[in-house]
Amino acid sequence: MRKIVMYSLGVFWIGFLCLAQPLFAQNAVPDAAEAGTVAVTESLSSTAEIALPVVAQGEEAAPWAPDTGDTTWILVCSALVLAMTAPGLAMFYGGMARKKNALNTIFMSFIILCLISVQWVLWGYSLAFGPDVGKMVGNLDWMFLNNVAAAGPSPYAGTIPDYAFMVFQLVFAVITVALISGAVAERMKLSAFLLFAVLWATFIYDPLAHWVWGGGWIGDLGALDFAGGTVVHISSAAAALAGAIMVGKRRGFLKDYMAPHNLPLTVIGASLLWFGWFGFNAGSALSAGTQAATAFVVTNTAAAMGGLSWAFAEWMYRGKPTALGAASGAVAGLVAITPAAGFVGPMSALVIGLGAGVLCYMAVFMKAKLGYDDALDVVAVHGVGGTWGAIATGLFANPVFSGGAAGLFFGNPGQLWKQVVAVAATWAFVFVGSLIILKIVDLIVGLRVTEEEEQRGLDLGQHNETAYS
Amino acid sequence: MRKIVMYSLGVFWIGFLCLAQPLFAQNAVPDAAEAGTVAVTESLSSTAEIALPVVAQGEEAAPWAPDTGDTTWILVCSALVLAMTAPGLAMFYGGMARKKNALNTIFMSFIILCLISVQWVLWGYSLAFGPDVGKMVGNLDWMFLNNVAAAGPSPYAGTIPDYAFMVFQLVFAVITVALISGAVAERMKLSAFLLFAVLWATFIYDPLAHWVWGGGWIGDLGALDFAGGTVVHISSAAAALAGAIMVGKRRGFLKDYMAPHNLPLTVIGASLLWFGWFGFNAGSALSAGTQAATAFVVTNTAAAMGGLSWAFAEWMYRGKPTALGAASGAVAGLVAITPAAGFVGPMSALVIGLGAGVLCYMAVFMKAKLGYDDALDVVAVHGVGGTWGAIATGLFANPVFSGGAAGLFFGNPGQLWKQVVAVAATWAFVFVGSLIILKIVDLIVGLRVTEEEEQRGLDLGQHNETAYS
Amino acid sequence: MRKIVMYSLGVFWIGFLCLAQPLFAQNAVPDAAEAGTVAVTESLSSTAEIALPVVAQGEEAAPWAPDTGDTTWILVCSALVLAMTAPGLAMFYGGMARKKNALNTIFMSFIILCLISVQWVLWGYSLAFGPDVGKMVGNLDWMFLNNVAAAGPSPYAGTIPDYAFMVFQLVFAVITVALISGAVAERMKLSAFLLFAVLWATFIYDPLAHWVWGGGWIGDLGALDFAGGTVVHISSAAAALAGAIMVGKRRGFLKDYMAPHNLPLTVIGASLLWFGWFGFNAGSALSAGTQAATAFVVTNTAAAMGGLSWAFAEWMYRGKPTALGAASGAVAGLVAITPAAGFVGPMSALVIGLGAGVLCYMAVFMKAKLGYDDALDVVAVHGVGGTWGAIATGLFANPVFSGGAAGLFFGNPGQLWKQVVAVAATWAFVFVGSLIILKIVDLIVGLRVTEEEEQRGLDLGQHNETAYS
Amino acid sequence: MKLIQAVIKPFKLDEVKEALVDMGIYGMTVSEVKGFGRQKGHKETYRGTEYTIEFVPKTRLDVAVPDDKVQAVVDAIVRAAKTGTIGDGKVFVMDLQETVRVRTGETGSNAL
Amino acid sequence: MKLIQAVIKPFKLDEVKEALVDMGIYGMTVSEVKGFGRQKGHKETYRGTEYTIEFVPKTRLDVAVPDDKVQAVVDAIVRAAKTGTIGDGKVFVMDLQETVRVRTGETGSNAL
Amino acid sequence: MKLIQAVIKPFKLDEVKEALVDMGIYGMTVSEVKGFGRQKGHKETYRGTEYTIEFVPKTRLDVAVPDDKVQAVVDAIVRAAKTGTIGDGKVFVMDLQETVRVRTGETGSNAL
Ligand SMILES: Nc1ncnc2c1ncn2[C@@H]1O[C@H](COP(=O)(O)OP(=O)(O)O)[C@@H](O)[C@H]1O
Ligand SMILES: Nc1ncnc2c1ncn2[C@@H]1O[C@H](COP(=O)(O)OP(=O)(O)O)[C@@H](O)[C@H]1O
Ligand SMILES: Nc1ncnc2c1ncn2[C@@H]1O[C@H](COP(=O)(O)OP(=O)(O)O)[C@@H](O)[C@H]1O
Repeated sequence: MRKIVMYSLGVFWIGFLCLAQPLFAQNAVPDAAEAGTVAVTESLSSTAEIALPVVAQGEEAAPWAPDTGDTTWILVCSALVLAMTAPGLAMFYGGMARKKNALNTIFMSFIILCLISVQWVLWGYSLAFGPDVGKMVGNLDWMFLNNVAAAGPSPYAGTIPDYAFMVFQLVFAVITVALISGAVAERMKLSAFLLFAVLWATFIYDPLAHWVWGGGWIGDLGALDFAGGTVVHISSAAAALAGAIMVGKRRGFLKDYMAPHNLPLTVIGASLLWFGWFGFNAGSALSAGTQAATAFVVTNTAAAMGGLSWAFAEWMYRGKPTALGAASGAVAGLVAITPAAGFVGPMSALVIGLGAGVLCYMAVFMKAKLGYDDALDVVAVHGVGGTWGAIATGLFANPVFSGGAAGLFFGNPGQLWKQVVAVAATWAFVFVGSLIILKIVDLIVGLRVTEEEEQRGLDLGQHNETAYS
Repeated sequence: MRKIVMYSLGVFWIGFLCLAQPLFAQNAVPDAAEAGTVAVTESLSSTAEIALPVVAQGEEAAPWAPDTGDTTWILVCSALVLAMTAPGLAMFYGGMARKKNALNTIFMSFIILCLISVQWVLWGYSLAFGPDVGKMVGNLDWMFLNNVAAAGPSPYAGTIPDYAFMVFQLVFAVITVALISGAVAERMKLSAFLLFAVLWATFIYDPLAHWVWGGGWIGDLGALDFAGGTVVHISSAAAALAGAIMVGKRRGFLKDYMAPHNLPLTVIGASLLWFGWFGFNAGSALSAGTQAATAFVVTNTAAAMGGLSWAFAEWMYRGKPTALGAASGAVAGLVAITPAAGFVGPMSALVIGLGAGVLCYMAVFMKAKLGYDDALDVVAVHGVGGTWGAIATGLFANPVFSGGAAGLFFGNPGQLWKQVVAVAATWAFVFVGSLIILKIVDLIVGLRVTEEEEQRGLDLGQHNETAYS
Repeated sequence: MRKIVMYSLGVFWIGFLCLAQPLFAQNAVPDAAEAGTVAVTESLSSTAEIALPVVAQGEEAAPWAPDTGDTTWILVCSALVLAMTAPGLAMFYGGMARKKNALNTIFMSFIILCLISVQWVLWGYSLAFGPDVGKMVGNLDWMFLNNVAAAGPSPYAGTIPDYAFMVFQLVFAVITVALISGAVAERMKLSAFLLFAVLWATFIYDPLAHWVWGGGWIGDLGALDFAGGTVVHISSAAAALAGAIMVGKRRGFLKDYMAPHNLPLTVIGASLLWFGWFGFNAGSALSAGTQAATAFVVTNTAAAMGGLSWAFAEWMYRGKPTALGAASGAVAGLVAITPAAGFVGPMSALVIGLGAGVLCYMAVFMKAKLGYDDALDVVAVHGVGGTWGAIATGLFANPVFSGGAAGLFFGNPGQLWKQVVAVAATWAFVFVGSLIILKIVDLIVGLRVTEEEEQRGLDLGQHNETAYS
Repeated sequence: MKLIQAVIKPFKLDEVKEALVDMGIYGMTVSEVKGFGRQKGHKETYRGTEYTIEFVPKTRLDVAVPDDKVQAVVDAIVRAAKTGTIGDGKVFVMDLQETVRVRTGETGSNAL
Repeated sequence: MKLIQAVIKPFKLDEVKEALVDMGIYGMTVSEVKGFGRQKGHKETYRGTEYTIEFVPKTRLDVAVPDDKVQAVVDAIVRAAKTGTIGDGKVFVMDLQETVRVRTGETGSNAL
Repeated sequence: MKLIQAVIKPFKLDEVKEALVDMGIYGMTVSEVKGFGRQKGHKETYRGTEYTIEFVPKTRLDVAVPDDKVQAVVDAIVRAAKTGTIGDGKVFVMDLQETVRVRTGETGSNAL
């Protein structure tokens, strides 16, 4: 038995090796072509308004060289955003789980980081950012990173290498999927979540990212989403809602004692999210200039105000502010500022953070009333916070900071409408799409662990491990 | 009741929204003015010796563009310094607290990050770095970040955006206040600490930062403080001493078992402090050049030597080195090198770190002798370490590394005197000022939790939460 | 007694201060010489093929200025790699230890960071990168960082300050030594490990780094090692194997329950290793260009694939994937991609990661069979993973990405042979050298704690502390 | 008076507690223990080494009651703690010679 | 011999221990338990859901003593553990039929 | 029936357990306790303040056995738990009036 498994692993691996050969052979072709000449720029011309201009092809065809400052910036920001998923989100969620499910909850973020990292280089990036098909999705020309120039500039950001842009987008896809795990924590089967993750990334996230940033219809519409309010936060929340409904309530929901097992872990996780979010928002400027600095400042301001406002709301309403509340409020503020980061000033960021803290605090009471069990409050924080942020972008966008785009309060009421359309389309598309995918997954592997396993905890049930010994 | 609170939150929030309107309207005016022309440079001319030259206004008024390398550097350093407070300091302090106070101790760092982030953009930055008033404080011209150019260079560092410099200074203000919480941990009321924090930041930190870096009298005097030995460390320690005295000893001080509840957390926190301190010290070069590299190297060297020297002192004196000792020693080394970072070489850094480890180790015995209860040893580590560092800067400053400034050992005995003046002035001003503020806070809300609450722990008492379930 | 110790500390410290004086006086001389003229470049001419060209000395001797983007990149990468040791490795290892040894295990990484940081600036850097002696080792010209130009470019990387290159190499030396501690954890005496560390760094690591990167014979041979597959990973594993054998098995090995005491800590540590590894691999490009971006991408890809492949191997073979497995697999993938990072494309990285996960998973069963007690599996992960990575570099090196070097699959079978020579030489040299050093240490202080102490745990025995109270 | 010591499955604690409260028993003491019996533990594998956990987490409940209530309390515990599967636990009854309420100094059944 | 089992407030452990040491009792065993009684627990609120913690942390002290010391020890414990507020705890006395000191094999009162 | 309560050194648990299993005892309950006795604790120093830990970690084993096995079980525990050094622990024997197996409701010796 043991031998057989070993052999099969060996064969599968040698098989992949052989299969992979043509891939990197292929890969070599376009890369070997003169760097600096990007074959796909034509098909991307329609996205010109969001893409920075491709560097001018100098006379005498001097080889293109990236801006070292911008390249450093985007690579560092990519690392920061990666750290948001693991350890950031892993700790934030893991601390909120009960002890018997702590490791499984942490594992979810970690394995999603692995899984989507691979999905993205194989086909995800191509679907999201590859040559446009009908404003709906990218085609498969960039599959396996074919036609992505290792030594050339990104068609989306001309001062940095194509690979840097690709990996910066990769970490966004990763965290979006990982966020969903919070809603279905403590009862969903690992196999089901992994299958769901691949399908969801492919059929929901990749097209959605294309709609907004890859040359699709939402970008064309002129809706503003600086760093992913719709693409990342609303979409993960809509999927989370679908997941919470389809997977069902945890045994003992609203009855048993389900307090977070390790709140220090959660607060530290929230701090790391805050830290990484600078990469998320300020990195989305795709260049280390004044817009990055502004995005950095408003990100910090909204996070701080969000933390204060949730904590003070608790203080007024319950008598005492909690650590979990302050941490959640900061995350809510970060979520809300995400779509607005490059477009608004710091005083608007205060209002956005204030609103996020209060609204999301009120939203956590929703689940008890409506009866769905969103275990770690993905809908309340990312759904409500993301929606508020997207709307607020339509209110507060200020040409002084955005370099053009304006919201309602700066004389452009039309923007608000575009924001509402983008928000509504995202909620609808993702919620319905997620339900369908979950139904399919349920039929194939079943969504939920057995009742006995739920009771013993998923750490033992899914992994045969205990978090603490 | 519940409804009322909700309504009042709503109203308060809409109110703020309306109030805030004029703020960002105002905000727009100077920003809209030609970037690159900074109205306030004139009033800052007196600070010219510490400010990098404002970029020359090119012919044909080409719009100013920041150096992408320097901008990346300062933004990354800002994120690093932010991570020092949370999660760094939160973990370092939280692990040293007893289990029943762990979450409250962590919460303090986190909420101070929120609070001072807001205070700084509202008025703190203006008081510290705004146009000088009598060498004592900045005026309120930059309140709400008015007259701070989103798209223009910083008057203090001409190659980076004004907002980048502002946020880099913000994270310094944050950590200074957060440090104080260690002295009063495990017994001070949250409301009292928050009120204290706002007053202290406004009336102590902001003026002090102005004295040293914002064009005030200490900077004029020529005292050297590269990254905040006086402004950050001595000042937080002087406030900590005042706090420990005014708030009083913990029940059972020197009698009960008060061992750190989670030393791994503390060592990890110290490691993150070390990591973030590169932003603190090397970032203070305000540019990614040779001085930043030197500051980086001496920071690492002093931290390492500090860790070794404390651990070896314990080994000699107690028979065994402790993990808490090594971690504390590294922090002591980091504190001591802070004022010297851009001015000394690596061999001097070894001596500075060695001294810091030994002196601070001896200093932790002080509190038992003198009878004040500085719970997490802020005075011993930041006070003694900071004072030693400021003096050492006057001894070891070396023109080869500083590009000019020299200390006693490099032929300039006068520097030592200036350092002593700066140190003494800081201790005196901050200690007395902190006592006054604490007295006021005591009268308004009372400094200390009830004895019963102290016994049950502040996690339950102040937050109704337990760290671990 | 107490007084005496205090006095002796004082004397020792003042003594060092006096001794150190000439050092920084000396130090001043070359630095004061015109920056930009590096006296040692001549003796380094033999390493020209690995060193970037020193910037041209412009007419009119304009003072050399570093590239701000590259400098930022290398300083940030240095901080990232430092964070790999502490907190990264400290947490990864600490979580795997039993509770009674948790703090000691964490302490090892932390104190090694302190110790080797000092060793490196005193003589380590000079031995590794100083002027070549017979292709075997650097001479002592750069001892105490003499002749290392604070204000000039690195002879190894002309766009960044000399100090930046030095400190980037420092953090590599640190982590290599720290890695070894995993094999001897839970039973080796602290004093023995510290003595071993200094000797090993001096007599094994420094020469080895010279062989590969400092102008020595392995570099001359043309073997490829982008970021340290042989220098860091194989070498630490060979030392680990020697250590596990010499120190002997833990009491109760393969009999007692020795489950990791805190797996969340371990997974978080692995995540921080992943985060820091971007600095390790992409930083090794020594410039923020397209090679750095490629190295970043393949690092992430191999880590992700390694995590998946270990987890899936467990799933197939044991029925359930574990969190420890996924974390270990990601680390294995990171190890394997290290020597290849700048030379291969992302599809090859998938294969490398896949192989690493499966091979290292199989390798952890080795120790039970062969009977040595490599407590935290340094040999299985770093030895097997590093060897596989070095071989794989000889298979998959692709001129499209490497800008020249090619492996077997890209038409250069000779490369594979060179890789095998480098691997074999490293294993042999390090294993034998480590045995000798361990024997010497055993004679001087003894390698192992008493049986009683091992039973009570090293936290109490070596530090008189308990991790959790 | 008797001291009733019951070793039960942890997740049954709430039900047992409620059953006792329903009969008017308002005092008890609970501790976390590990049980060894017919019910076997589980196996855990870490990096190729397999461990058998022989001890199962259990909860112990101590209730002191006057003699006339012993049978009823034992029955209530058994009823509430029963799942019918291996590992449901045991109830032990011991003689209690004296009880004192610390707060008031009352002794005997009054102290319960 | 008797086995005295006292459930007390955790922060009183030191005082009780000292009272016993003062009377010449040098052996005891302590465990952490959770008590349920007149003293009520507290409430915790997490994100809008409120939980009642019914169990209060208590400390249990087991002391085996020869018959002639029982009354004095019980009195000492009661005196030291008393705060006069609800939740001060209980002292239970049980008959002990045999005691063995593992190290020497001594039995009876000599083993205490 | 008797209830045997043994306080032993934690690392001896496995040996004691095996000795009991060898004699055909398949049920027991284990808890972590802290002991105070002749064996002294250790000192810890944190940043200059020294603490004495008076309590030593111990393990308590509860085994209920029929009367005829008491002596053999006590002997087995003493033999297996003995190291001959201070702190080896104590074995206490108490009378057990009733035992009930929760799963089946069996009582008396059958329930053991
Ligand atoms: N002889 C005994 N002495 C003390 N505790 C026992 C004894 N036998 C069983 N126990 C306790 O009761 C628990 C349940 O017993 P077990 O044999 O698993 O199931 P069952 O009671 O259903 O036969 C055990 O885990 C153990 O804690
Ligand atoms: N009948 C009982 N059996 C076992 N333990 C009890 C019993 N009654 C009380 N206790 C223990 O004594 C503790 C104190 O009892 P409580 O009723 O709160 O206060 P008081 O003794 O002051 O009336 C409880 O928390 C519980 O641990
Ligand atoms: N009178 C007692 N009552 C309850 N437990 C006791 C008593 N005496 C000793 N113990 C327990 O037995 C353990 C061992 O006792 P100790 O005096 O240290 O060693 P020894 O039994 O070898 O004399 C103690 O740690 C304590 O837990």
